Formats: sequence, C-alpha cells, structure tokens
Amino acid sequence: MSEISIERLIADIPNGARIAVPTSRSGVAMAASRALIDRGVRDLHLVTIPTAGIQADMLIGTGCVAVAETAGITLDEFGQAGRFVAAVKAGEIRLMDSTCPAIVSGLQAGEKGVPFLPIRGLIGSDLLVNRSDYRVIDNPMAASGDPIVLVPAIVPDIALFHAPMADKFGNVWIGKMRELMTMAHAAKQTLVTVEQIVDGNLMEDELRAPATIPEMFITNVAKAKNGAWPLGLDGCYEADAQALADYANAARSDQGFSAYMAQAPAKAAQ
Amino acid sequence: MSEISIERLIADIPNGARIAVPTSRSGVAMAASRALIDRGVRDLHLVTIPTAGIQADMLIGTGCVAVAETAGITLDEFGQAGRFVAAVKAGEIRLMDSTCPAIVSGLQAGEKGVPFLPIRGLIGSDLLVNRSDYRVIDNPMAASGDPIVLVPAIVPDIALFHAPMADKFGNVWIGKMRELMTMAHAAKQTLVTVEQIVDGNLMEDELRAPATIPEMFITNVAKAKNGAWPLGLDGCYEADAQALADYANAARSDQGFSAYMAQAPAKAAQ
Amino acid sequence: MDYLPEELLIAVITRLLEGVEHVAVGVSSPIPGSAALLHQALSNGQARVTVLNSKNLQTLNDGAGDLFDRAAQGRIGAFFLSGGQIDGQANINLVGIGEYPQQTVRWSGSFGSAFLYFVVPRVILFRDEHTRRTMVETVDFISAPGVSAPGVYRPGGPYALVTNLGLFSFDRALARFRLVSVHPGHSLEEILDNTGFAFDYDANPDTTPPPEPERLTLLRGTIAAKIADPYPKFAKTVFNCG
Amino acid sequence: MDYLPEELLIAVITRLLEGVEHVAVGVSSPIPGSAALLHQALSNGQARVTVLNSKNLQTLNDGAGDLFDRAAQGRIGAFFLSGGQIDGQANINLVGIGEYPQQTVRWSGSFGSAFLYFVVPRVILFRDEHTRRTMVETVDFISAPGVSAPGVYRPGGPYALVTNLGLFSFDRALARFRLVSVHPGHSLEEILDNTGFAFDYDANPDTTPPPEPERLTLLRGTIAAKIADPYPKFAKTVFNCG
Repeated sequence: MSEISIERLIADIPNGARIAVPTSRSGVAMAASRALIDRGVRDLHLVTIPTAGIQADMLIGTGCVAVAETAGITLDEFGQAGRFVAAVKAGEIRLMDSTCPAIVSGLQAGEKGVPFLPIRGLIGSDLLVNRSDYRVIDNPMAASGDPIVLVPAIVPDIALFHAPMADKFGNVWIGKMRELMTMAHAAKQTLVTVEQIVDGNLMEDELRAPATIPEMFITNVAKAKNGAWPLGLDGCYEADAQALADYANAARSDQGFSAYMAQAPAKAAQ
Repeated sequence: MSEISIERLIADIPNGARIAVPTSRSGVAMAASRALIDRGVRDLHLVTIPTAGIQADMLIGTGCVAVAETAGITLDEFGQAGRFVAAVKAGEIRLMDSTCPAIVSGLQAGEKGVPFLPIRGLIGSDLLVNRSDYRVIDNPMAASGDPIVLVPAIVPDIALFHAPMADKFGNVWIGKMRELMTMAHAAKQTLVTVEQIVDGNLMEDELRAPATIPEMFITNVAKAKNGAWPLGLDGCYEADAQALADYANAARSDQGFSAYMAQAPAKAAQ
Repeated sequence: MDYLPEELLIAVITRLLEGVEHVAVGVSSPIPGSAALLHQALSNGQARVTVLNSKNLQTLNDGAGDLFDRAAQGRIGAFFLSGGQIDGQANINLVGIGEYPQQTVRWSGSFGSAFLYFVVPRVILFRDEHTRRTMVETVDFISAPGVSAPGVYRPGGPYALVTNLGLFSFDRALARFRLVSVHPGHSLEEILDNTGFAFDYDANPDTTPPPEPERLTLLRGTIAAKIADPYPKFAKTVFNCG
Repeated sequence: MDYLPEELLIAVITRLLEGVEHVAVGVSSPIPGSAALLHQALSNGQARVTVLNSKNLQTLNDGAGDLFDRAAQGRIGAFFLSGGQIDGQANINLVGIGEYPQQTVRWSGSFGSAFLYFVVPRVILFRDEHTRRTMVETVDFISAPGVSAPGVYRPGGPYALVTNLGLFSFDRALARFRLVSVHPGHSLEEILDNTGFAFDYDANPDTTPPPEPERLTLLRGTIAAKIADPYPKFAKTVFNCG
C-alpha cells in the first residue's frame, strides 16, 4: 500500500455515500473530515457507531449531510451539538433516530452478511414508531407470544476513522477500539488515517495482531499526525478541552460556526 | 482471585452441564479435561466451538458425554476420532450435528442475550432436518419470499479452555483466539487453565488489554503448565505429534483406548 | 456534618444501590458515578463499577456493543437514565419537544435508553432539575417507555426517581411514582408545585436522611480522587479535588 | 517434464481459480492449499489466500466466525469442499453412511460446508478417491445440498469436481455434472465404471493437460516451502521439501 495524502484518501467518497463514523472517544478522523468538508461533499448518509460529536456537527453545519442515523449527537461536557440541533429544527436533515445497541446490532448484521439481527428493548418507544425499516416479529423460539424487534443490516459504503498505527501492508492497529474492527468488517470500503505508519507486519506481531484489522478490510490509509484533534486518541493524546469548548461555543450560532470554520485551524500543529 | 488447583477448578462442574470447548488449535484445557475424567463427571452436553478433537474423543470414550453438539469431531491429520465414531455407532451419545457458523452464531446470540440469530445456508441440508431447535422463517426484511434459518442462543453452563496467561485479578489474555472471548461472554461460568499467572493487571497493559477477557466473565483460573498438551497452544508450544498419533492409534479400539487412558500420562512433564 | 446538595444526592443514590453487584454509569453522570464508586467502596471492592468514558473505571474492551451485551445477559444490576422530560408513567424523552422529527427543541438523542431501560433490573432515573418543564404529564417523545405491555420481554425497568427535591419509588404494576422522601430544605408543596404528573404521597412525607458522616468522609477522600478520572471538573468543583 | 499425480491435481485446481481474488482453504486440504498458493504466486501476490490452521498463511483474528463472516459478505471467491459421498446433484455427505443418527459409518461432521457451499461463488469439490463408494447416486445424508429451490439465498455453490480420474463442471440449472476432461492415464470407461451417478460427457472427452512446466517449477520451489507451514508431511512426501 503506497502512502497517500489525506486529500487523496477522501477524494473518492461519493456524494450520497452512507458513511460510518465512531464515537468521539473511539478514533474520529477529524483531519480527514475537514478535508471532506473542504472538498464540498454533499448528501452524506451519516451513521454514527453509535453516537457522534464534533465531527458530525461540523459535517452537518457545512451542509455535507442529508441523513443522520444516530443514537445521539452531543458535544458531551461541552454541551449540545449546535449545528445538529439547528439543522433538526430547520428540517435540513432527515433523522433516523435509534438507540446505541440497535445501531451496533445493525452493523454486526452487516459484518455477518445476514439481513437483520434481533434486539431486545425498543418496543413501546417512539424510536420504533419512526423507524419503518425496523420490524417486530413474534419470537419463533418462544412457546407463547414474545414480540422482538429486528433491525436491518447496516452495510456502510464507507467506514472512516482514525487509529494509532498502520503498517506498510495496510494492516491497522486499533487497540481497545473494537468497534473499528466491526466497522471495517461491515463496510464496503474502509478509509483510515493513522498517527504513524510502522515498519514490520502488525499481523505478525503477537501482541498487536489480535487488535489489528487485516489489510483485506482496509481500502486506503493516510498518515495524519494528531488526526483526531481536537478530540483525543486512546493511548496517544487527550482531547483538547479548550478547542472543544471554543467549537461548542461557536457552533451555537450560524455566524459563530461560519467564523470558526473560516478561521480555526483544520488540524493541530504537527 | 486466589490460586487453586486444576482439581478444584473443575470440582463444581455438575453432571449434565452444557459445557463449551474450543477447537483443537484454540486453547483446549486438556489437563483439566483429564481431571474431569478422573472425577467421573457424567452426562455432559458438550458444545464444540465449533469443532473438537482429542478432548471430545477422550470425554466421550470415558463415558462423560451424553450429548455432542458439534460441527465436527476429528483428530485432523491423525485420522478419525475413534471413540466418537464408536459411540455414534453404538448409539451411546445423542448427536446435535450442525455447521461451524451456526454454532458460532448460536454462541453469539448467547453473548448478546438475544433468543436467536439468523444465518444463511443450511436450507435443504439434513442438518436442518435433524435440528428441531432450528427454525426457518421468511425474512421479514425482504420484499418477496426469502427463507432464512434462525439458530437458538447457546448459553453454556460452563466454558472451559486453556490460555497463555492470567493475572492475579482473574483477567485472562487470549491472544488471537477470539472465540474464547465469545465463549466467556456467553457462558454462565467460565473456567480457565493458564500457562502462567503474571504480575500486574492485564487490563492496564495497553498491548494486552484488547485481547484480555475481563475478570467479571471469569469464574476461576488454575495454573496448568503445558495444560493443552498433547495439543499445542498458539505462541507457546506446538502440538506433540507423536503423542497425538499414539492417541489416535489407541482410540481405534475399546481396548486400545482403555490401555491408553490407564497408562498414558495425564499431562506433559512440567 | 455539613454537606453540599451534590453530596446529598450521591448519598441518596448510594442507598438505592444496596446489594447490586455491578453498577454501570453512562456519560455525563458525575453524581451517579460518584454514588456507584461509593457503593463499591462500601462493598470492600466486591461490587463492580463501569463508568463509561473513563480511562480506568471500566473494563469494556469488546466494542460499542460490550456494555449492552453485558446488560442483556443480566450482568449489569443498576444503571442511570435521565430525560429532558420524564412523565408520570416513567416514560423518558431524550429526543426533543414538539412534533417529531422537526421539533422546536432538540436534545442529543436516546443513546442506550431504549434498550437498557428494558434489561437492567434497577434503573435509577436521575434529574437534578425538578420543574414542570422536566417532570411532565406526558412526554413529547418516548425514547424509552416506563412500562411495557404484558408479554413484552422486560426484566428491567425504573426503580426510583431522584431529583433535587426528593426521592420517588416507582410501582411497575401501577405505572406510577410514589414520593418516598423530601430532601432537607424542601417541602411536599414545592414538589407538588413543580411536578407535572400525578403521584402517590403521604400527607406528611419523610425527610431524606442526610449523608452518613462516614460515607461523606469516604466520598470526599478516595471517591473524589477516583471520580476525577472521567469528571475532573466535577471533582474540582464539588470536592476541590484534582 | 515428469510430474506426480498430486502435481497434476494441483495444476487442474489452479486453473479453476483463475480470476479469483481471495481463495480460502479448509483443514486437511494440502492439494487445494498448494493450488491456492500457486494461484497467488501467478497473480504476483495480488490474490489473497487463507489457509485454515496455518500459522502464517491466514489473517483470521476475529474468532471462529471470522472466515464465515468474510464468506457471507462475498469476500471469499473460492473454497474447497469434499465428501465421504458426493452425488450427481452435487450434494455432499460429510456425516456418515446408514440411517442417521446411529449410522454404520460415521465421519467427522459437516464443518462449515452447510454454510460455505451457499455463499462462496466458486466451490470446488475435490476428492482423490473416485469410486462408486464415494461418487454415489444419492448421498445418505446431505451435509450441504448441491442446488437450492428458487427463492433460497444462494450466491454460491458447486463450480467443479476434481477427482483422481477427471475434471467435471457443474451446471447449477440442470443440477448435473459434465465431464470436462479425463486425466492422463485414465479413460472415460474407467470414469463411467467408477461413478455411481449419471453425468453428461462427450464420447471422446478431452485429456486433462499436464501441469505447465513453469508452474511446476514454481510449485516445487516457493510453493512447496510455503505449504510446509500447515502441511509439513505433505511437503516432505510430495516435494521432498522441509
């Protein structure tokens, strides 16, 4: 796998792609997302695995997103995701609200190549009422009536995330962020930014191999030092609380957000 | 978690327990199985994840097993599993024949706390005909008729396996043998033998934590040096081909098997 | 011993956790998190605590589904949920106000509520703003229902509601809250004035006991240091720790 | 160039893999494994090969379901199955002979066949014993069916049958084998005599071409060394390697 730029990495994501991204603590490809915004991608169907934060808010605020399939979009301790909230109120994005494990199960169905997985809960919620793609069946394993929800497989066109390291073969080490493995397994294409590209073969490293995504699931890798900034990356660096607070504050208004996106750096100093 | 003997580890496995064991290359607790045989356990419902070899054959040959739920029992390059074959022919065990991914999906259903998982394939096979616990439904996600099999959750009473190491808290490192994680997640109780018990906390080791089963899933751990012998343990030692060939040869007949079990050592020299 | 309002709430929640072997705590929950850690300390470390988004207070290592799989199997005894709105049937709304989807107020989303509320035996509702804005007759959007029809798989559900004003229990058969005690400094009248739903109560309700002194000491010491892992700002503000 | 029977079979199978991006090989399959590795070498390493139970010839690291999940998604282009019995409709039997379950002959079990046969586009049946004992009219137990009723999800299925006597293609619509070529040293009559099921054939069938010399060289060199990872005995016996 030859080294490519972040811009090249995201160049072929088509408008309208169903794109899966992890939670704010599980390896968000922020630098790549900024590149995607700069490219002017449109009509993304964003699937958050299972929630998201600043990344989703930025993509929504810049008009890149048509559909948000999510269990929650929040800036956590920095407050509401201002652009997400504004877009919902304005009716600018289509919502596919769900609950965390239903999204995970959908992704696992995609990983397993089955059309659905069953999941407990949800019955009686307005989430279920508003998800016409979910089904309720009578559990065929039960002796008497036992309604259970089936969620359809999620097969993202693209999985996009940031990880600590890749090797030159395209194997990607993810540490404890196991959802990245599921995402790569389920998605048609997987695009990854990494802090570093290491020598040797991660799959031959006894300690790293168990938490390494094999290259056959990886479409492309680009190096992006501090690529999750202003979010953190487990084992590498903490989130930049000041930068996140600045963003949260700016994103409260259209003007604040526009000014932020025009002025704030796309990435941390490298 | 205080250190206990192999005998103590397996002491509370009740007769009739549904016990899950891994394939011959994924950490078989051979020393613990010999202890279980010596104890004279009876009527085990053996679930192989998803196949097994010498361990299953020995347990069957010594009359410990009532039910074999399996996708295959074989001594691999050493030939047929003689005691398994003899027991089938004699009608001494009840068979629940299946196919590897159906067993894995059943275990994953157990792990996820759902009553079933769907799986492709199987339709038209005599496996399905003979598994009255499997169901065929019409895929509710499809526009037109699309039959699909549902396999019920497998929730083993006991998961029993051998791993490279545990720490003093009971966390168990499994390397690439990910099925052991699924087994521990799904089972009510998980009993583990390990090559060594290490200092420190495996969950705090950045490199080992991703492939470590957290102690909350582990009921008990006993140290068993060369505990998989005569099978191998990935990253620790190779299988003992001569010992396996000797076993395969002996297991072809009742007499050979009895003589082997009476004379052959229960464990490798430590 | 003087105590802060946060310390009272932690004490109240800790009492609700008695006997629970494994408590999990979601995001943005410093008060429940502190209570869970105090509960663990009182159990001499026997009780397990999983604090989401913490570095060291959890053992989740099997992806985004790990916590939910554990909960589905009954391995999580208690969890905390909140709501932008909570109604008298213990329905919770984490989505927004107005007609879905283009609502006039939008919150973050339902997170794991629509699942965990069904499978965790002891779900404690916690909301530190007890007003008619939050405690409503009927929620605008049901993120997760308080009760389920007969036949619906539901080993879990609401166990109690803790607010800044008082403590309520929840009767799943009646689908109705009952006021257990009023926090010191507050009154039944204040609670009635600020609650949009009907609930059962005694004319002279008990007053919530203050934090037990020895627990308060524990809380301000070892627990404060621990909760600083996921919640440094909270630990600093409330316990002046970190 | 002289060659061994095993080398011919490897050459035959390698030709069947043309264009396949990812070949997986199950347990106890040294000849298919060698063919897959030769195919990979011919693709300049572009084709991926997963050899089960090998140390270095696979990247499975997500548990016992990993291979099957990959196959279910269409990520595995070719796989090999065998059978204690194979019948004219390409049904395979890996379970035993006689009335199930208490059969008079019992084999290991169905392994992944009842799944992989459905989802892998190019399943190659391989059996090096071509007799009326193995090639039967109707199998005693269907581990995995050769064809499926309309409407059954089946992107995969039988593509060819390779035996020690010849090469057959399989027509899924007709549910019938057709003899493609007879291996050198064998005859149509021998195949007819030793086959328990009816199949299509030309009166003067082609002879299977011998291994291509340059492939044979590759096979005896780099491939022999590689296949010694999972199959040391085979590499030693056939290629005198290792």
